Amino acid sequence: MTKEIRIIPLTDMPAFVGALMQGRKVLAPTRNDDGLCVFAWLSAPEQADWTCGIPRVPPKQALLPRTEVFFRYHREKGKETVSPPPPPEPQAVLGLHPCDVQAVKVLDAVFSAEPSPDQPYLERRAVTTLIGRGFSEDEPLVFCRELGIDPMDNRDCDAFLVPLAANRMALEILTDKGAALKPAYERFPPAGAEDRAAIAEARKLSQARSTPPLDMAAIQRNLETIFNSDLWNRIHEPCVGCGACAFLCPTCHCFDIQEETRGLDGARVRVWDTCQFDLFTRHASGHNPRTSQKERSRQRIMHKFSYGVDRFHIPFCVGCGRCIAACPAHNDVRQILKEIQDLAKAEKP
Amino acid sequence: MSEQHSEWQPRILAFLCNWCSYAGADLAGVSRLQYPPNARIVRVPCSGRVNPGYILKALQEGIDGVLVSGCHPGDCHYLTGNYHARRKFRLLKELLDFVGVEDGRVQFSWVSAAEGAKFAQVMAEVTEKVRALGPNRRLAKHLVRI
Amino acid sequence: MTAIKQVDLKTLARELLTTGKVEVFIGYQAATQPLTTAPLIIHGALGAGHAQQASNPEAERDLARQVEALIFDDRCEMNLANYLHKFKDRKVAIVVKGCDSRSMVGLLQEKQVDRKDLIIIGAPCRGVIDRRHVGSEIYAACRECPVHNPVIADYVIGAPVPQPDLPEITPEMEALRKASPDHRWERFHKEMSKCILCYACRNLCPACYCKTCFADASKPKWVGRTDDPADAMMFHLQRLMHLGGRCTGCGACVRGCPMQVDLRLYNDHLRSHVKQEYGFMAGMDEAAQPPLAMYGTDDCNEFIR
Amino acid sequence: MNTDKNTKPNPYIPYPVTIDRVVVENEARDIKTFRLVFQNPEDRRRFDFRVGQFAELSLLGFGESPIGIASSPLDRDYVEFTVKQYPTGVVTTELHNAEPGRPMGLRGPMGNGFPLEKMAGKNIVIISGGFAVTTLRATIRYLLHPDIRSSVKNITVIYGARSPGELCYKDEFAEWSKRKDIAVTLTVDNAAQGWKGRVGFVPAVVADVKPSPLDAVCLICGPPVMLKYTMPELTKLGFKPGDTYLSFEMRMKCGIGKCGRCNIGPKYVCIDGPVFSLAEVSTLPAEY
Repeated sequence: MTKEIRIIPLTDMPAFVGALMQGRKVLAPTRNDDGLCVFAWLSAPEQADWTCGIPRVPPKQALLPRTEVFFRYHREKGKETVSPPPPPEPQAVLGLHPCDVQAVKVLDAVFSAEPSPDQPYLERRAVTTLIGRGFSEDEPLVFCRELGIDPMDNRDCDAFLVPLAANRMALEILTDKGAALKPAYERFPPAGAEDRAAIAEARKLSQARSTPPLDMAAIQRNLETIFNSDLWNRIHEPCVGCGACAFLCPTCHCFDIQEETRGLDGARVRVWDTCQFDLFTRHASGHNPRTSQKERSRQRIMHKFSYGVDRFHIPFCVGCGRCIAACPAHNDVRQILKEIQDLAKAEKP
Repeated sequence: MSEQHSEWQPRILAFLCNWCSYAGADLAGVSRLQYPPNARIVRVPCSGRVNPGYILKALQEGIDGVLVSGCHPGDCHYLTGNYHARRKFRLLKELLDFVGVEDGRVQFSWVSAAEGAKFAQVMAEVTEKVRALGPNRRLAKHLVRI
Repeated sequence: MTAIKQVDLKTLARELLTTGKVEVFIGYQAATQPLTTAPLIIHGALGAGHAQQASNPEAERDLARQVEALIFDDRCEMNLANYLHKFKDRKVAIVVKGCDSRSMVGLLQEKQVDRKDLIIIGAPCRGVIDRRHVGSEIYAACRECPVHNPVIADYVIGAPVPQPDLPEITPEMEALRKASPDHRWERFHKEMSKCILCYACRNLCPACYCKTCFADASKPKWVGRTDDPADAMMFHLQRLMHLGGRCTGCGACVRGCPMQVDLRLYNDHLRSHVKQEYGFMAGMDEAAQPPLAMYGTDDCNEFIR
Repeated sequence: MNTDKNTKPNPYIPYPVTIDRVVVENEARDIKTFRLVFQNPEDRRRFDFRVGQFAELSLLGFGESPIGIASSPLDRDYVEFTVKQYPTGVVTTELHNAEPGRPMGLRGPMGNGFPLEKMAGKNIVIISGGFAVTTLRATIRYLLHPDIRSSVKNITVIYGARSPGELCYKDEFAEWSKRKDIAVTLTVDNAAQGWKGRVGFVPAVVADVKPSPLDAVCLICGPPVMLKYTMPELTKLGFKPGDTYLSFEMRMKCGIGKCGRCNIGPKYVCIDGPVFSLAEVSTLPAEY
């Protein structure tokens, strides 16, 4: 339900972003020294870059930081003290592509699931405002339409930016959290009938741009029958087993819990991990249930398109294309999905 | 930890070869030679045993300076350990210099079992050089920020 | 080079695979993105572990289709020597550029592959297009490549290309060497801050073949996985040390890095140090002794008290 | 999103506990049982578990390790864990160096435990090998409790180890062997001086003892090779896959279904297991 719409000229975006940064951290698309777009915490409003498409680094770090302190501790003989970190500060994620918003939904599903909701995640999530951004052009490598995600869709956002003609953005306020941004947007004029019509037209155009969707049900069905297929050899052989795809995936959330120590002080931290690493499943005894890259490559696809859907009824892929761009061996998940979808008859194990 | 240089004392890790420098340190002690007490000593079987990783790890954990000391060329208990060490450390030194780690954070010496006085002098020089550099900030890990 | 037979890539691949001279053929195919290629790993009709049978017409068509997809041109950036460890003890044919052929020599020198299991197909190369900088420049590692023609091969798939003269030290390197330690540190810190510890550089490096990498060890845990750049530094400095005198400068680590960390600077520096100090170039001579596995009694002693 | 979940405690912060007692279980001295007491007695009530569940043992500065609970829920004052030390195991090694009085942490209980509801009123067959016996020891202790014993019918236990010195909980098994309300068969792979029990691998002993599948639930924990050869024997005897339960071990971190590493196919061992019926296992890929 759209509460209100304001119009912000692109030249005034720094003013808007600067006001957003009052009292909260802001994660937004930025361009680094190499010209690479990455989601990064802003230290100045001008850093937010509106020419970025899908930044190489996803926004998941806002909710699942690369390093998250569960608690700190001090040890001495016979005594240990544990101190939890301070509560997370309010934060906003700015400029999320609708597929990145869908990715947040995936994370929400996993981390709020019973029997043990992930308290640190939920606390962070509760103080996070999501400001999405519509894209009227389809970004290269992005195949979210094939997964049913419309790049103009504002669903699940607290606020949403729609690009308008004459270098302007419309800011749609969609939730109470969005309305709480009032001090940042109230200086900008409300949208008139013409702009509202333009927004509606942009949405209509986007919806009309049809791409044949992937048959996710067929993919899930086929995956159940091809666990021992030769297909996995073709997928894993070029794969070098690095973590680029997983670390840059907006939904990949597997993590490790590690100790960071200095003398008798330390912290127990959550750090990113990936099913692509041999160490991920290796027991202390040396036994490893996922022995080779074949099992690990398979696990990644199965987790995204079968196990995840089984449990949470939502694919763990949003079609952002980051893994395609990042893969050093140029494995392409679109090709893999197509192949799985089109298996005329499921091969027998 | 205070960074006031007047209060601050450098912490130095010294890897000493069992067959020479470690005995040299012993001799310095027995001879009651004075030298700065800033080094913690790790006895190793040979300077060749010192993995460059040990040095990097020490710096990462916040040690301000590292000394590796072994036998003079030609005197290695295992014949060639110190020669191998010399090549390895030369490479490490090139690398650390090139990435911008201050000259003097990692130092090397040859001290024989008979050179108690040299050991005391090396310790004094190493300590002063590291003291002049100030605390190690470059490779040190800052226990995870929240 | 002149003595080695010049052949057509696809004809050779077809012959090797259908006659069972090799079980696996490692080459390149076009990938889905512009200017990119991906490895193409073809299993021969007689290869074990794969469903293809010699008498199976469908498998034959499949093989023919895959062979037809083989390419070699200035988009073929991956160093395929890195894939050999996946096919240990199998008969393998592999396409190598000049730089990649040096990796092959390195692997032979370190007894990681058996020459009799290998058919090396040399591909003379003028440099690979840098797909990150549209305008068709070649990669920096290629501009500075001293070996455009493979140093080891059983066949070649093109005429030798001329070898341009190179400056001993590139201007960028020279500037960085002359810069102050503070400036060098700033640069190093900036590069390391980009790293997300995905280990693509390690996994793409033909010289990184350890079964258990120090980075994966838990006792001691050498490398933490936090976002403190000190963790990335620990990983890269140790890896750089391991590659001292072994890195051939193929640039696979830089091309494959999803975060564009410029590891080349540091590998290049150590490589030129090794060349200057010991007159050694990695991956040129299978019989040569690697400099970091030996010593000289007259080695530089100036830095030792 | 449901925000009232925010009132739940942080599942990553362990309960503070203290090592109360350490018992060396085997001759190789690489298996020890640790008795832990809660520093805050009310935490023992919160740590409400059933047999077959596990917990994360937490050593600050070293890490965590998921270990099955070896004591009975009716042992109200403490919980026990039997831990094997692996040379590459950071946590297990530190734990084995620990002495009574050392503080540590405990996170859990986790997993779904053995199917007590299904076991009620049935004959219980328990088969185990090596140190995998831990959660079954908890089960036997629990079932033999005077308040519980009458809830099941006959209890048959077959337990084997490589040698007499490698059998865990020796005193307890010796005591149970003397009781009338439980039939215990101990076996070792290799004969040893002074050993008066059986000699033979567990599968062979199962075939020999012939526990009855009638109205029975079978719980089985052991090394993969024991499981592999015992399963056919159980099938021959007539045990149904739906009535046979086993417990998996996997590398784990969170223990609560988030960190993504302990799945066998679609099932997470931490929250869907570690106990699975053989019928369930047969639907899973052999990735364990």
